[in-house]
Amino acid sequence: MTNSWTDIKNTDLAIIMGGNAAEAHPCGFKWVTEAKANRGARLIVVDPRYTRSAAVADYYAPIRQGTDIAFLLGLINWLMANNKVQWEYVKSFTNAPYLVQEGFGYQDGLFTGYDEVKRDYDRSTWNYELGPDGYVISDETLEHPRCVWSLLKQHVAQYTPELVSRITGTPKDKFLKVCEMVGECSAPDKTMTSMYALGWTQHSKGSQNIRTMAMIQLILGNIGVRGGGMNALRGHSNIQGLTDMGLMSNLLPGYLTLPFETEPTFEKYMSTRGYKPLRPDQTSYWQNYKSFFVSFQKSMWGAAATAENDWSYDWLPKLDVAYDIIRAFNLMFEGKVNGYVCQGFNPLLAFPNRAKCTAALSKLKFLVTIDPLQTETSRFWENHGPHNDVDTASIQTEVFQLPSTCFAEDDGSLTNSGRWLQWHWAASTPPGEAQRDTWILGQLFTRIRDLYRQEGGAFPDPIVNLNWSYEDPDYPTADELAKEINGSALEDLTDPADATKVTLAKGKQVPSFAALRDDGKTACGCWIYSGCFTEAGNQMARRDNADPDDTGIYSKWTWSWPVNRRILYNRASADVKGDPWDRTRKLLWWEGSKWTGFDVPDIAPTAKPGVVGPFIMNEEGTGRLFVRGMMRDGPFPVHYEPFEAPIANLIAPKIRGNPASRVFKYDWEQFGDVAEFPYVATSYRLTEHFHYWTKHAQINASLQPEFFVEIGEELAKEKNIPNGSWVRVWSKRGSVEAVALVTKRIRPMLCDGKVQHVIGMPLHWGFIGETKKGYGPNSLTPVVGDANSETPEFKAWLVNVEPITGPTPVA
Amino acid sequence: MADIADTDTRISRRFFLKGAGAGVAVTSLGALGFGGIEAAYADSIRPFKLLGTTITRNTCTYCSVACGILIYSKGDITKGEKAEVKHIEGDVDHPTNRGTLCPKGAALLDFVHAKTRLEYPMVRRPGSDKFERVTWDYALDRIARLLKDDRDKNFIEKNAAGVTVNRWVSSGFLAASATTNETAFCTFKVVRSMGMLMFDNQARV
Amino acid sequence: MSERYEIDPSDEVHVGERVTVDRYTKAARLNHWLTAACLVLLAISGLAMFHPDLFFLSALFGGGQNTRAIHPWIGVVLFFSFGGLFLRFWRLNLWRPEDGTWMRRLYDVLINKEDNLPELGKYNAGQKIVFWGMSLLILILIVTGLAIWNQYFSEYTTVEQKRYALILHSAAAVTIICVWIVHVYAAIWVKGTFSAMIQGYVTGGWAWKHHRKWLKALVSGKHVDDGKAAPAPAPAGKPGQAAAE
Amino acid sequence: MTTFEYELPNPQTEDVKTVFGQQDLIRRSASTIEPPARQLTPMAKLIDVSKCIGCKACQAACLEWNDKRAPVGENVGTYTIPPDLSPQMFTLMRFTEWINPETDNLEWLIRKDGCMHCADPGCLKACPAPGAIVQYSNGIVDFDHERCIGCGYCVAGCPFNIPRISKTDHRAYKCTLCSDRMAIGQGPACAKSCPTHAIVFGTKAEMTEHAETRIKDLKSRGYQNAGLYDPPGVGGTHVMYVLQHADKPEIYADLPNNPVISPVVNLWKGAAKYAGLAAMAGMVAFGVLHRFVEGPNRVTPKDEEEAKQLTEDPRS
Repeated sequence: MTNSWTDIKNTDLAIIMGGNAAEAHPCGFKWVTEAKANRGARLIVVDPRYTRSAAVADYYAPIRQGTDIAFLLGLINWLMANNKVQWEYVKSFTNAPYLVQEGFGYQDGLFTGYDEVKRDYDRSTWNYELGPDGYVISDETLEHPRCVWSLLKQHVAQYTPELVSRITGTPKDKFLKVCEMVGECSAPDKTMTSMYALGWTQHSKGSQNIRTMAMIQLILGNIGVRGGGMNALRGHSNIQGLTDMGLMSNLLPGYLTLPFETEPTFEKYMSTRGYKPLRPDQTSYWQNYKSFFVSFQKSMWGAAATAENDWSYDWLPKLDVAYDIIRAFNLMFEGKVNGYVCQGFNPLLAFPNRAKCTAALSKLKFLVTIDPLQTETSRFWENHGPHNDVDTASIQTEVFQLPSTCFAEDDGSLTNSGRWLQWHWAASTPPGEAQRDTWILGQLFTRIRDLYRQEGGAFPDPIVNLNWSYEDPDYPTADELAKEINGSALEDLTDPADATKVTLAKGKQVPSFAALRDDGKTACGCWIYSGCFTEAGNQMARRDNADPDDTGIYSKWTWSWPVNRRILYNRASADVKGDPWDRTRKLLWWEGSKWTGFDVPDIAPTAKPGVVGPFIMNEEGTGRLFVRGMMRDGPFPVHYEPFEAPIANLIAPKIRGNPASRVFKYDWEQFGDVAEFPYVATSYRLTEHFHYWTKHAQINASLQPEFFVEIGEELAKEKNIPNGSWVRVWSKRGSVEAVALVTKRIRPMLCDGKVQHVIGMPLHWGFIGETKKGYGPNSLTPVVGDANSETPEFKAWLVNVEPITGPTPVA
Repeated sequence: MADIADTDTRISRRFFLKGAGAGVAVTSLGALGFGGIEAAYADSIRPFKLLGTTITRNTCTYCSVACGILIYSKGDITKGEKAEVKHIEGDVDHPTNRGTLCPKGAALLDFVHAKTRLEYPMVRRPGSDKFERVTWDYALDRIARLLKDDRDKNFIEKNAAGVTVNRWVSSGFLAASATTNETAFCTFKVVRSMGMLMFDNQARV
Repeated sequence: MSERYEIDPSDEVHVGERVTVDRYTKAARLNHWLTAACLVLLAISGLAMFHPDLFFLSALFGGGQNTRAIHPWIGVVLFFSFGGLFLRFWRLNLWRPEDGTWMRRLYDVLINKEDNLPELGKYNAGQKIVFWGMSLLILILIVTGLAIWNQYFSEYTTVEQKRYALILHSAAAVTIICVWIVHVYAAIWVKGTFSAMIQGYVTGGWAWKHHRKWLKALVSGKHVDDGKAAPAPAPAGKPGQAAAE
Repeated sequence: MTTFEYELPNPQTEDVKTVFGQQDLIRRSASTIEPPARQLTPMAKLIDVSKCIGCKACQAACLEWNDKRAPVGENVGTYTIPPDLSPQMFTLMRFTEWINPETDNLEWLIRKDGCMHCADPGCLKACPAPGAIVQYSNGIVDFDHERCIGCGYCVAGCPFNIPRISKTDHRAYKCTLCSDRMAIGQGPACAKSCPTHAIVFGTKAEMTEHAETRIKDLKSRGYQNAGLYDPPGVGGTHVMYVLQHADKPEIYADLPNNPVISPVVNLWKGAAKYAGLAAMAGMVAFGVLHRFVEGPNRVTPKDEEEAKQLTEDPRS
């Protein structure tokens, strides 16, 4: 989220597309209800299904899953054509005026530089035209044919309401109604908030789905303002935190990136991370990359990381390819993985193509699960009849199931979608011999380290030298770790202007990342979290819920990254001169000599208006309508059909799926087509359950006990499927049996002249827990990820359906 | 840090007295002690079940709205007592959820006390059809050995071109996303120091 | 007598210094008293649930829960028990011409002027009305009772049906209690009646006075034990024998 | 922090004060009671159906707070789960997919069903067990399970079909309006949990006022027939609904249009109760009177003689 849950109360229009906030985030959704009740705000829901969010919406428009980009590009086209643009914002705060270099082009669904064999682009032409001073050339009139605005206008022109309707199945009048409602928010004093979740990410073009709406929000001037923003609802309680902390195959903490093997030296690594400003006097905050990186290396390896050994740069593993979960399970499937540890995760139900997952896990030598609960993954080898039909005896995997504590038995911080780090305290004794994760990891690490110390082995240096100075090495505490994440001075830090003046004594916690150094005098586990546990104490445990002027900021409630800033890009809440766009919703303003307001300024406090652009994490200082070479699949979004789609791509009929998505050969062969699988399926959560967890909780099991699929009345009639009867739904990859819930909430759509029926499949059932045994959508879904993030395409695939007399009896 | 009263400057002490009308003589149940509950209450009103429990502030473990919750336990672990969770309810002082909870949060108690909670380390031997209980020492020693052996055997110090890469890609680690940031950092250090690249969390999905 | 009056084969006149007439077999009496006990228990437990002022009666059953639980079961017993009585007695309770006459002279009945009444068979019209009234009311009570027997049958009726069942059940219960009061009072009023249901026989005079046609039919039908015939292989425990002097 | 309107406090665990109790009863089933010395402010729960997202948090909170667990059943083609109220499930979201004939738009009507806490409670009227159902002057209609005899009369008495009798302990159950929480100055668990504040709790006057603002908002969004459901037929209720289509409550899973205590129940618990006693007493009185006036009917020695003669008649 760029904003926070509580900020949603400030909005004039909430658009829920690619998510179902009422159902998946009811307590956050309350702020939509509040905005409606107190501000007269409106709510739009665009979804293939009439969801619980739609039930309380002012306007609902159906859409065929996987066509959001066409819808949104059509919306941009409409906004541009109807002058629904926040012009001052677009001209000053976005890259609309910048010229793109000659040679860049787009045709028939592809940008310049495409290599069909590699399914990848040479992205060198996707760049600005720079002047001799190294700064980007800009045309403030927005009339230059190669300026971003002109290119965008040209790019979206083909997405007319008629074409949008043909692709998306959204009736034209409904599409236009949404355009009008959204268009009103181009007024500087009107804001729209975009609320999305996995309905956008779980597509082979998930990142571009989000980007397209971000572009709309820039055009409407809705980024950085109260009641605006791009708000990823996010799923798990600390999915934000684990990502911030760099627990991803390609990341280091704080969105530093793991080196590739093409960056063999620290110098080479830093050479592409200079982030030189592209505008005069612009702040480009990533220029501090080296301070963050060196401080991180010091927190990892302490005294062993020195200037001489390039801060132990060699001790970081170097990537050859991305080791995302799709590749990991493909390697496992190919027998190339021996051991796997699942620390509270249930891949058997969470990863696509369950049959492939089972086969992959069966090839492991050992599997370790660390979880408070039994999981299907930890019991993947156990035969549960049709619900897990495996040959137990033939599975040679050694499986460990380690009991960990749950939230009620553990201390620590969790980062919510609004980037608030909230500390919590243990209330209960763990059951049996269950242990906290830090105990389990501490025990495991010290054992491995001792083995390396005793018997040596492959490259022991990074292990035996790992900074592990906890009071009890077998059991690091949450406080110790939190302090380490915040960072501290390893030596006395002095004022750059006066070397005799100590600004921070050795051993003290740094107050923020501004104090971090690239000379090895500071250590910091995760720079963006710096400030969370300072000399003033644990900021994440703060509980002052004061909210001056009723802004919804709550700056003294716990702590948010970065530097307790609650709304990102908040400088953009004021116009070029520094006056708030909307005086009734002030956030930050220029007070003659400095920025002041309700939130921590997202700009140097004394940076004069009109000099420094508000988007200081971008070298341009502006929001990007055109992203240069930073997205694998294009600097502008393009409508691509899902890999399994019921119709051909109307703008580029020859292209299947996202042309830049990586697809493994085995998985490509497992794609089905519309002749065999005529219906489009989608997966989703229900409000009664949380993923595969609450099926273990009796109350939730009683509120939604049994696996079902949702089918519209029209398809049910056509297929002779009475409500509550049993059906079989199958794809190229598997088959499931379910109760059919026949509903008016799913209606067929007309796409390119063909009637499209949607089949909805909730995802909460497995073979362990209090609920009845059932299946997950991953029994059916294809293995292909988003071109940028490799998030699997769970939201749009093809199936067939038939009535059956009842479930296959369990032998 | 466990002393929540210190960090909690605005704990709600409001009572919803309005409902009783003004000037009502109130009876202190605390003064009456537990034996007095029945006497203090009207025959037809059930005893208040949270009397004498310990309140701990926590955060809902499910989604990223991160609702503030209050855990009511019998026993106080900060005093070294054995504590058991009796009830969980939304924290009205939390700015986001204002005391509300969704159906998952409102039923957190059943997650804590789920029949399928794990209590002991278990191992399933190759080909076996059951888990066997083992000690933590056995499990941890064995896992450490398995990981080290695999790393030692398959660690790649240099790639085909002779570039130092120091990576280990024959074992992988999945981190969840309901663990704390502190656990996450601890995990990060352990996993990355071993050179492991096949490392992801739920955010990927 | 042109008309042949039906008699119960087990009824028998015992000749002697003091004539006695067997009126009810031991089985019939047990059957009757079982029914009577049920009816009384039902009335008490039912009244406990009918009117708040009578709720204290539930204490007799060990509280309201027990009262509620046991009442329908007693009702079932009563239903079958009364069914037994019904099978025994229905034939002799069929309406006959003299019953109309009796009814028309009800005032004479009440003022004990029996001379003005026709000769009657085993039962008079009042008894017959009690019999048929009980039969009908018990039928109503069992049907409505099942409808409101939540423990087993709550799913089979709608709430609206339950409401009608409840009021019907209550009304029938009140009525049957009234009928029962008549029945009991009649036995108290007409001296010599109790022995019929206690010892099983009545005196000849009682039979002569109240059910002369019945007595005559027994005599003319040779249902007479004059002490001369060899002891008949009568059912064991035939009360008339033991009581014969 | 600006407090939410009608925000409910956190339960405390020490120094807990009771704010009302037995002394505040205004009705007690099958009993006559002294009017209480004071009148508590009438309280009410307002359920704004237009804000309800059908998340079932109220159901979960209700089960958790009351230490009840509903069985894990089956899906029979509806989101209404469990399929009905039960002795465990005091409240239930009832889902109706309704096509508005005026707009042809689908509306998913989700109504939280449960006890309405009628001012004139039919259950209490029907209850035969003294004190098993009580009504406080703040509007709570509560069941005292210790006194409940499980007869099910409350089921018949209720115009909303709410109470359910347990098959295991044979006692009637329904929403208590969390009387145990309210007794120490808190609000019901469902209202506390409701994520969108579709359920709010406060004085009945406040709730009525709040409903007006909600109705105004709904009318501004095109719901011309939005209105408050506080049916006068049962004297008003302490659980009220804001309905988008208040002119047709029956579309909300058969919410009664004009609920009243059934005339049959009124007859049964009114006239019939007295008439019945009178009839029985009358019968007894008649017997007693007759006994004194006419005396017993005795068999005379003459009758015995007649019988003897008859039996000795040689013709026989």
